[in-house]
Amino acid sequence: MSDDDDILLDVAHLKVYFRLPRKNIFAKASRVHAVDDVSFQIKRGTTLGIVGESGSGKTTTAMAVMRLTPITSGAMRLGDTDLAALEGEDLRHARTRMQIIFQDPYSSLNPRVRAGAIVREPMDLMNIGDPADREGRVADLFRKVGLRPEQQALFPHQFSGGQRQRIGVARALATQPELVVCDEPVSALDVAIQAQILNLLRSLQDEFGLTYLFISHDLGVVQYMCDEIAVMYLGQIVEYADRISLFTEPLHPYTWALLSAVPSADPATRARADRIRLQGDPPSPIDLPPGCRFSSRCPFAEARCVQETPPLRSIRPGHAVACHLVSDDGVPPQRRS
Amino acid sequence: MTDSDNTQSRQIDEMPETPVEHPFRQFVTMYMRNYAAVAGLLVFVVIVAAALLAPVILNVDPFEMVDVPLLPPGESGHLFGTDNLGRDMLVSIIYGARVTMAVGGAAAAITLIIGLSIGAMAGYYRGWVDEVLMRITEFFQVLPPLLLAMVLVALFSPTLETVAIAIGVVSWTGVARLARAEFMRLRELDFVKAARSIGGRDRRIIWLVILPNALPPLIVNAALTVGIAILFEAALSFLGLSDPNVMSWGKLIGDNRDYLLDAPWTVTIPGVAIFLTVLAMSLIGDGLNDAFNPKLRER
Amino acid sequence: MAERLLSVEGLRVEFKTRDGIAKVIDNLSISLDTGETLGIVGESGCGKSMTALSIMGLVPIPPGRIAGGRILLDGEDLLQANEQRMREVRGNEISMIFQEPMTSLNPVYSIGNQIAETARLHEGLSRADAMARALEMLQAVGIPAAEKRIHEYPHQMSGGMRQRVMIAMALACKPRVLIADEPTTALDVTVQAQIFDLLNDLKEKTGTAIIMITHDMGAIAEMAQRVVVMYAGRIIEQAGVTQILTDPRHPYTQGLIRCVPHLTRNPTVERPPLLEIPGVVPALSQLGSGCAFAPRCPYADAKCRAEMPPSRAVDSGHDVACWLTEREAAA
Amino acid sequence: LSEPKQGGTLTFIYRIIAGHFNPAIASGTPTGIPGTQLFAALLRYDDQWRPQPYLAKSWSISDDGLSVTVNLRENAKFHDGHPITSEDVAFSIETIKANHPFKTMYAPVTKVTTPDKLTAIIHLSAPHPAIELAMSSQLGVVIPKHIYGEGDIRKNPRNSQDIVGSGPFKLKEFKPGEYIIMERFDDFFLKGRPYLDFIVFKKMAESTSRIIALETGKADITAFASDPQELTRLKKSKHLTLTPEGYSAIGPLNWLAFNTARKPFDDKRVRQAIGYALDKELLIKILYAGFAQRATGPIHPGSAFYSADVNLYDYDLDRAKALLDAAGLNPDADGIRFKTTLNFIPGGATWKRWSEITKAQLKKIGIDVTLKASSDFRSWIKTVAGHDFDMTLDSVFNWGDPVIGVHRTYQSSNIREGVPWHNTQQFRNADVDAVMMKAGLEINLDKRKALYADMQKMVVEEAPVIYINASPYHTIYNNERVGNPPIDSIWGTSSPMDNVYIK
Amino acid sequence: MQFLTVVARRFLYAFLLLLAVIVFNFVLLYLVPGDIAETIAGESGGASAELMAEIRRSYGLDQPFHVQLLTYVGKVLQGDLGSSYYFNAPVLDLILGRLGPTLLLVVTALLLAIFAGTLFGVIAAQRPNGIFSHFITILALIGFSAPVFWTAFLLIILFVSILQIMPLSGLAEPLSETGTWKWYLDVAHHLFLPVVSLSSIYLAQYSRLARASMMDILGSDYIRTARAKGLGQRMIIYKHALRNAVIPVITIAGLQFSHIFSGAVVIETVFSWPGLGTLAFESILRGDTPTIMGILFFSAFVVIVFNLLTDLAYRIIDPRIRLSNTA
Ligand SMILES: Nc1ncnc2c1ncn2[C@@H]1O[C@H](COP(=O)(O)OP(=O)(O)OP(=O)(O)O)[C@@H](O)[C@H]1O
Ligand SMILES: Nc1ncnc2c1ncn2[C@@H]1O[C@H](COP(=O)(O)OP(=O)(O)OP(=O)(O)O)[C@@H](O)[C@H]1O
Ligand SMILES: [Mg+2]
Ligand SMILES: [Mg+2]
Repeated sequence: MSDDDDILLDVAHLKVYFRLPRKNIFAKASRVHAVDDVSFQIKRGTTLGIVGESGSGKTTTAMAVMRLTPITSGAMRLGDTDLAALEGEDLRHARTRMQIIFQDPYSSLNPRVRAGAIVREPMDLMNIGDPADREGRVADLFRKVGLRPEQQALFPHQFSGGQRQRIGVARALATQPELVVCDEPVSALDVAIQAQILNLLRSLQDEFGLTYLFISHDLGVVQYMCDEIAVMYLGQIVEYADRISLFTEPLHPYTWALLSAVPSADPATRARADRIRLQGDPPSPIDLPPGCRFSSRCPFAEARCVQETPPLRSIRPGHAVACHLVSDDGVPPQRRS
Repeated sequence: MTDSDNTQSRQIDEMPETPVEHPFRQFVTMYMRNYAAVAGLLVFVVIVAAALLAPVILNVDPFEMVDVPLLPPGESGHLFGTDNLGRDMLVSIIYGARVTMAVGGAAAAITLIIGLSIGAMAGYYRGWVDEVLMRITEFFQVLPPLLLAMVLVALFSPTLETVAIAIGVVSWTGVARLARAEFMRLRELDFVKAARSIGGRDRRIIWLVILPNALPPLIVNAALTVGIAILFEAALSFLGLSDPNVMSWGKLIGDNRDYLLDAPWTVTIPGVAIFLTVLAMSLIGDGLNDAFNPKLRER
Repeated sequence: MAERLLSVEGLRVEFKTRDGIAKVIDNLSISLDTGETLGIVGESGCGKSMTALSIMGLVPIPPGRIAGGRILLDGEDLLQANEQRMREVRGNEISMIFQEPMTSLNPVYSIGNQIAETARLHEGLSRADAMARALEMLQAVGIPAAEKRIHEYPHQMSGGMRQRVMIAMALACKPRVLIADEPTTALDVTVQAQIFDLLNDLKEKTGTAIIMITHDMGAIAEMAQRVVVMYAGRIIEQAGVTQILTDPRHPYTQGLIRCVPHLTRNPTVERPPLLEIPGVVPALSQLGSGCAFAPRCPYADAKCRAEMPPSRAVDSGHDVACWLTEREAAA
Repeated sequence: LSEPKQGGTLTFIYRIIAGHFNPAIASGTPTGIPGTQLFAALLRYDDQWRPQPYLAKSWSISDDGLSVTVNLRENAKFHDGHPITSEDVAFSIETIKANHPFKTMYAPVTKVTTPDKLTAIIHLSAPHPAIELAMSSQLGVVIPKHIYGEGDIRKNPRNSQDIVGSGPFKLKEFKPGEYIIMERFDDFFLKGRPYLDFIVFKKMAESTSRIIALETGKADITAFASDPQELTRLKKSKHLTLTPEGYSAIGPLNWLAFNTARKPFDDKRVRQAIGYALDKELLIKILYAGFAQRATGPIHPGSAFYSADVNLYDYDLDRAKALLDAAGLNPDADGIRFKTTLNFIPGGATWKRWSEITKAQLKKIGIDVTLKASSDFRSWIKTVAGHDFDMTLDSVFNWGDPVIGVHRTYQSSNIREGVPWHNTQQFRNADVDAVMMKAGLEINLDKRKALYADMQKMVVEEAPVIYINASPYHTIYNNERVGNPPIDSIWGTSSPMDNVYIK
Repeated sequence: MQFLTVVARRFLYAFLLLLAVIVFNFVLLYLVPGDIAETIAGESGGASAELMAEIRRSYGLDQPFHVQLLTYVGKVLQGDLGSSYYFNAPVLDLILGRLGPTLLLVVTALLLAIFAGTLFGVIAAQRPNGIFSHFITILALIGFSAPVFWTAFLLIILFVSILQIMPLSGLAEPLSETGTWKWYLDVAHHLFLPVVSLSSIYLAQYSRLARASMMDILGSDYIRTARAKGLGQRMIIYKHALRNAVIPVITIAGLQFSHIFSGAVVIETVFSWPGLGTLAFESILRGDTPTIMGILFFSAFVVIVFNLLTDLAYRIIDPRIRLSNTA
């Protein structure tokens, strides 16, 4: 996180709150703190992963970055464009530079539009390239993502799930974006198909120098795909590190718990004594506990954790954590006890 | 990453080489599989043809008194008999088809336009727009529609236009709710978000992205709406609130209701005509529904 | 080894579809001993759930049809049992929990009511006794403040809680076999871990045998002693869990293990591409006479496409259905 | 013929039920039929236009025609036991004069004096030939001053509930819009009357319902039946008698009226042409199955003043076309001479049918008629009384004497915008005005008849209105049950039914 | 507590809705051509201009629009719906006098439709391809397609004219003593044809709806759970499925209540049923403005009350709504 020129996406203090319908007209409107003060940066050509449990705000972060959901506050820069401030036509034009791949290959393609048109549409709408060349480009993209160009005439329902996800990838690449947001791009796919898409995404990144914001709840996938990883819990980043440090030296108890919860085919991992089990489910993002949001489930929680919100501190270059109990020299609580 | 890996990932070609069926062709095939719906469509086509070709088939003024009143069907060459004023019922039925279909169609169109616009806005924009529009919808929902239509027709005097407008004004709430629900559902789907992320404007998203996907239930509903509008027109005519200058089926029943016991055909024949038309519309609606949702039919 | 509790022999299930007869399950044989956990893995649509439903006697007939085989529970053929007997078996001797905890509970009855119902049905308990049993079960599956939550409705609970309720319900009559059909797919990993621990605990305490259906090799490793790998309605490999994980013989099994990016504690900077299994599972109604995996198999030859490989023991308790192993054996 | 018997219930069905039953403040048969049972008038009429004593034991008109002396019966009581006095008579006449829509009826009355409890003297500003008729049936009821004397009588709740009347029956129960049950008044001033214990007056709006009720014996009698299918069908039942008698006082005429102030109907020839173009015989045949009587002029054929010596406008299309040609209305390429509109009075299918036939018939002489339906009464009134119409179909009652029911529709002094049946044709003819003025003051019956004969001829020639028929009102009763049906009076069922009995 | 605030909110909405209905009615009927004076004049066969002016004054019709509106709203809120021109009686009394028969008709028809419809649908759903199921489908199509008055006519021809086993019109034979069991029987006898005609449409629709929702539910996960527990078919249908299947029927019934009310206008006219429907129809023909306004207001009121009841029924049947704070 040093070389500033290299940073494509810079998100600072992003907050997205959703207003809920009031219980009655006299009641205070309650809000969902879906994303609450989140900051991160992605270097050009690298992949930042966001992991976390369901409801931790991963998708909302992605949508905020894509400007597909209203943001409550915060700053976002894409290259040298102030993304958060764009409106109307400017925003429309900026969209060429960032695209998204969705989780559900079934609902993310308009069932009434042919595959070719789905991929071509962004070019038409954003006026990219010479209209005469677009035909060729679409065919090209089809080949790039592993589809046959003659399949352009088909409708989405005539493709399998994996193929549909390939169309989604092609659509995202149509505008030649710099940033591609992938929101759980493989979690709806069969295990055997997941590998196809993951490999495809990686090879495309190499080929086009893409930058990914990669969202997943599957730690295995994140470990495979990402260069840097942010762990989210209840709308906040609790740990932020490069790939190697995060998995070899997780600092936050939640990261630790997450890692130990993943069932492993490796008997050695399974047998490790330092696995910890969490109790219960994450609390509701509406009525947030005071202090550290993880304190209610944290096996190490102390009085201070319930009172004070821990800031995200940098323990060493490229590794930050939001936990009172991690010592400044980077000893996590689970190691000490 | 090695080259061989890349080729492996790209050679994938899992498409079965089945002939590609165009969705519309598939739609037609599905529809044709429902015999009742095909029958409904036939009836509908016959009625519309009769309505359009009325002056060609029978160049007679339906108001012309051609014979003795209340001749039973078949007598003196009147296939459907004559009505209480000695007018040929067959002619009345054929010309009545024009008016009935026109009023039914126009009223249904008004219903759909109002309902769709309100439902689409409420479902797409949500928030206070939704709140306001839904309160208006609720308002129209608590007023008994026929009663309101009667008052409206009475207010603006019974003509074809007022009848059609009144029916439209009282029956759009269902369409609005349906459209709203569809828009709410669809706007959350990822392809709508995708449309925005590739630079689609609101208008484009509402009308070109969401609407085509919201159409199937609305089209099914439209078929039923025409049927309901025809029933409405019949009820208003029956209550005497119809345009006296034109012949409609409802008017035939209303005019002849006093002859129910002595000349039952004067009431039964237009009744059957209405019944068949509305039946045809519901069968068509069923057929469309099946054709739009092929999965439902498998059960 | 304990005595044989449940065995399925040569089960065939067919479905009538518009494209013809689909052999959803073809000549499937498995067995389960008391206190054992058997894992069934495979891609979507390979017949895992259908196997479970066949054991429960819940295959929808029509369009489904049990075309042959036997399902023996303590020697009693459940396929020959009448509906009355099957009702006694279900929920009492064999229980099942499902993938979707969100929709598998009836939204209009309180959870206590739904758990108690099973106990009243099979054990004829009074309403009060049944509720007491329900409470006991809720406590057993670790639901906090069970006295209070027993009166709540499904929509008031989180997914993990609902799955616990499902487990409580399934275990209310102390069944001998519990079939868990992807019980954690819809849940978060941390919750999944809790559920796995819970199931293992309960198995220890009650001796209930478990059939665990999943598509996640990690989950299998965590839970099962023995694994059955299915592909397109057939068993292609069957072995103890360590054998499968360390020495998978069938190319499909190999693929299944290696195409998933497994989490490791010692990641390297190098990230070799994942192994891919190309293509998709074929439509069951269009299976040819050969090995169903042949079209996707990198080693397939003419024989594979023409002839179905028989199941063969390659090791003690390790059966594989693949011409490749035949060839190796011959070689 | 059997002897009248005491007791029994008469079930009278009718298409509508009025909102109240006080004939002093409203005309109309729904009020009148029950109203004349509840309230007694001073006089009653036989079927030959001869006035008879009723609440008045006797009466006399002074020679100059300027005063009428009425002597009441001694024993007459209201339903609450109060004796009926000349005070009540004076109060009633004043109330009617102030509130009743028929202004001409008591217009000449200057005051009513009451020399004693049983004598009332009505003073007139001019001779008034219709005064006796105005004292009969529903026109001249006597209402109790002690009940209606206070406040605005139109808003008095006792017009419909807890009625204290003077007639042979008292109100037992009124369910608005459903039925009225009237019970014998034991202290009625005619001894031994009425015969009936109860009259149930039940609303039946549907023609079919009425047919079935009468056929199955569930109802005994109905009045003002004019639907042809009802008449045709019920005529076939042996136990039912259909009679057109009893409607001469009402004098209902059906006509097509023009707005003579509007082009092209300001031209007499156009109006006459339409007169010739309407096939009146066919209309009567089709609309009334031949039950209706042809109307030829402004006076009902049942009236003593009726004269048939008028232009009958026999159906003649050539003549009609010739008249239109003469008026300069030539057909265009489609054969259309002019477009116009036709309103018709709402209520009852007959009017709509009639308008449709008219439309079809006028098409034959090149007049393109657009029908304008009014959904309710008042939009029709608004249009017609507002003089915003071309032609209209409606029905007008003569109400016994021409002075009451006929003059109002032709007098040029009576053109009042906004008020229905007040010469809404805007017909202005000095000669007609003059002859009506004279006839209204003439007491000699023969001279009056001659004057009205002239008047009829003149009006028909001018054709502000095309007369089609007298409404074919029929009373239908069950002849096996009903004795002395109420047809022995020019007022028919709007006369007291104290004579009616159940066999 | 939460329940109470929800109820309070519903009441507030209901009140505002009613207020809107009042204003709407007034504006609408203010626009009707002609006024009371003409109506009275028309009814009584003519009136002088002075008399008409006098009538206008006495009914406050000479006041400017907003004064009339405010007066009207104020009066309605005090329970005074004005007074009928025609009946010369308070509209409220007229309506209350007619409300009983209408509610009897509408509620009986509705309950019949809901209960019989659900039952039919549930039976049909168990054999989706059985004869009864097809019969329900056909019945639903017929019920939906036949104009309600026409159905009524056919029933009249059959039961009244040919078989002569049903009375034709009215609520009961007049003059019979009310309140006795004989009278109740008589009312039931009179009620039969109107109820059957009116409910035919809805009965058909609800059986179809119940059939569809039952079929949906029988394929749902929680029914599979119930089977896996070892429950018998009857328990599954009548305990686990029925309660869920009724929910959409009630939803639709709630939404359609105003339609049933409308249908009653036609049916009441055909059978001379002494309810609000006939009163409304006749009042429109008479141009009796206060009565029409009163009826519109009152029917909206009844519909709103009914919707509140539906809501309540919902909350009893469906805990998801009962225990949620929105909706
Ligand atoms: N439009 C919205 N209105 C209200 N709340 C919302 C909305 N969208 C998301 N939320 C809430 O915000 C929180 C974060 O949701 P989000 O979808 O970002 O989570 P996620 O991490 O993507 O979870 P998942 O793994 O389930 O996709 C959740 O509690 C969710 O219920
Ligand atoms: N009603 C049915 N009609 C026809 N085919 C069916 C029916 N139900 C299931 N099948 C087929 O049976 C096969 C096996 O289904 P099953 O549900 O057992 O798969 P599964 O292995 O559990 O898959 P998943 O991982 O998706 O749950 C599938 O190919 C499916 O298409
Ligand atoms: Mg998400
Ligand atoms: Mg499954």
